[in-house]
Amino acid sequence: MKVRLLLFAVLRDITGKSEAELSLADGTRAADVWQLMLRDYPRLAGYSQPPLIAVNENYAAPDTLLREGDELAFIPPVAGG
Amino acid sequence: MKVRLLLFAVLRDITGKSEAELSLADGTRAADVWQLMLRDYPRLAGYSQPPLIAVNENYAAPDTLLREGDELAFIPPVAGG
Amino acid sequence: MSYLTDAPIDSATLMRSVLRLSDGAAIVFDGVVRNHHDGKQVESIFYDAYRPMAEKEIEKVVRAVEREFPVVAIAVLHRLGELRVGDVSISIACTSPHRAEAYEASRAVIDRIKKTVPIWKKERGPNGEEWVGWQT
Amino acid sequence: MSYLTDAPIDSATLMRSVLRLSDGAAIVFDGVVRNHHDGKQVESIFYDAYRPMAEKEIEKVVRAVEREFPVVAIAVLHRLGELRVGDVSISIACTSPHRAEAYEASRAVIDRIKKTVPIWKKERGPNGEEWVGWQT
Repeated sequence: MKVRLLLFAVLRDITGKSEAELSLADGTRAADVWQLMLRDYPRLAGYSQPPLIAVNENYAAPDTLLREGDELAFIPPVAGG
Repeated sequence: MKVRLLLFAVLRDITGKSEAELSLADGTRAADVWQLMLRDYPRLAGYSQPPLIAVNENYAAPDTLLREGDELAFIPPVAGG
Repeated sequence: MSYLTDAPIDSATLMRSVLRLSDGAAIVFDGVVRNHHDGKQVESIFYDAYRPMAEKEIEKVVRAVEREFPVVAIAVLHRLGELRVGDVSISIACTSPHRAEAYEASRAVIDRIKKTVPIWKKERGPNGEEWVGWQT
Repeated sequence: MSYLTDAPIDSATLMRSVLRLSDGAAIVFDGVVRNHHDGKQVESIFYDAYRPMAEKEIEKVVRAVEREFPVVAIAVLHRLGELRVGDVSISIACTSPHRAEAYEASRAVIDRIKKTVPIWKKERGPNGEEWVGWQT
């Protein structure tokens, strides 16, 4: 299945991309994608905590099952205001 | 001695004056002037509490002795803001 | 600087007058003439003051709150005269590096001004007018 | 209406957009870019956001606080992009017949926005730049 990954802020700086289309096996969960990120960008392992996860513009649990066409985003600690 | 009396808000409306020069006996205290006001304007007796008192632009105790040239004002409950 | 004015209040300018480069938070409290009070309809309010004493009493409040919250800068402007519904009667700007102290200071300033500053208001509505706060 | 903007924020206009004839108090909180953070000098801040989600999350905060303080009307505008020291990054206007609820609502809105809304900032200073809040 195809999933659209959005990258913001520090994640965009580290990956050099603002989005990516991922081809994932059925049954992939949101947190599994973070493991792929850690493999591709070892620098990310240095951060003290994994980012929160959003699926289709809503916060979602790490074990959320992804579906075809989902929009996935990792949310590092926010700093608005 | 001469004392200048300032009248604001409801007191100005009731007395029809914004200020008055009073000729007072030595030894007159601020609260004594309020008694003179009650005598001259009986309507004032209807209010639930006597006003606060200011002498020379500062809050003062009712028993403050007045002196020549003082500026006296009665301060009904304030309603600024 | 005077704390009293007869002209409309520009709250944004008041805030900018105290904002420092080190400030990250600005709280502006605007008191506004509303169309009701104690169940009665209000059309306008006339604000009267013992001006020199009111200036001094506002100054005392500002200085006292600045002593309690030394990181906060405070500006106050109270309008006098005839105001209509929607007009700003008082504006209080508190700026601070962080927001907590600015909120605290803002509430302290307005709470104390309402208690001690010799300013009075006469409310005007469809059924006449009345000085607020002193009951017969 | 959008809660996000790329243009300078006019807090007074924001406040007027929610002020009703029955309101006697208006609290405007402005978050301002300050020249320091965690002991470091700051010259500018770049704000990034997951825009559609940030809109939804701000909306959730506003609706939740309005439910808790039904007499309060709330407007929020967050600026994105490159801001300099002194620029307003967020403005929150809360209006109410009386001031207590407006102060409470104002603090609740900013506290919650800072926790949940997907907006990030990169601080720039004389010694480089850094995304705030995620430590290596």
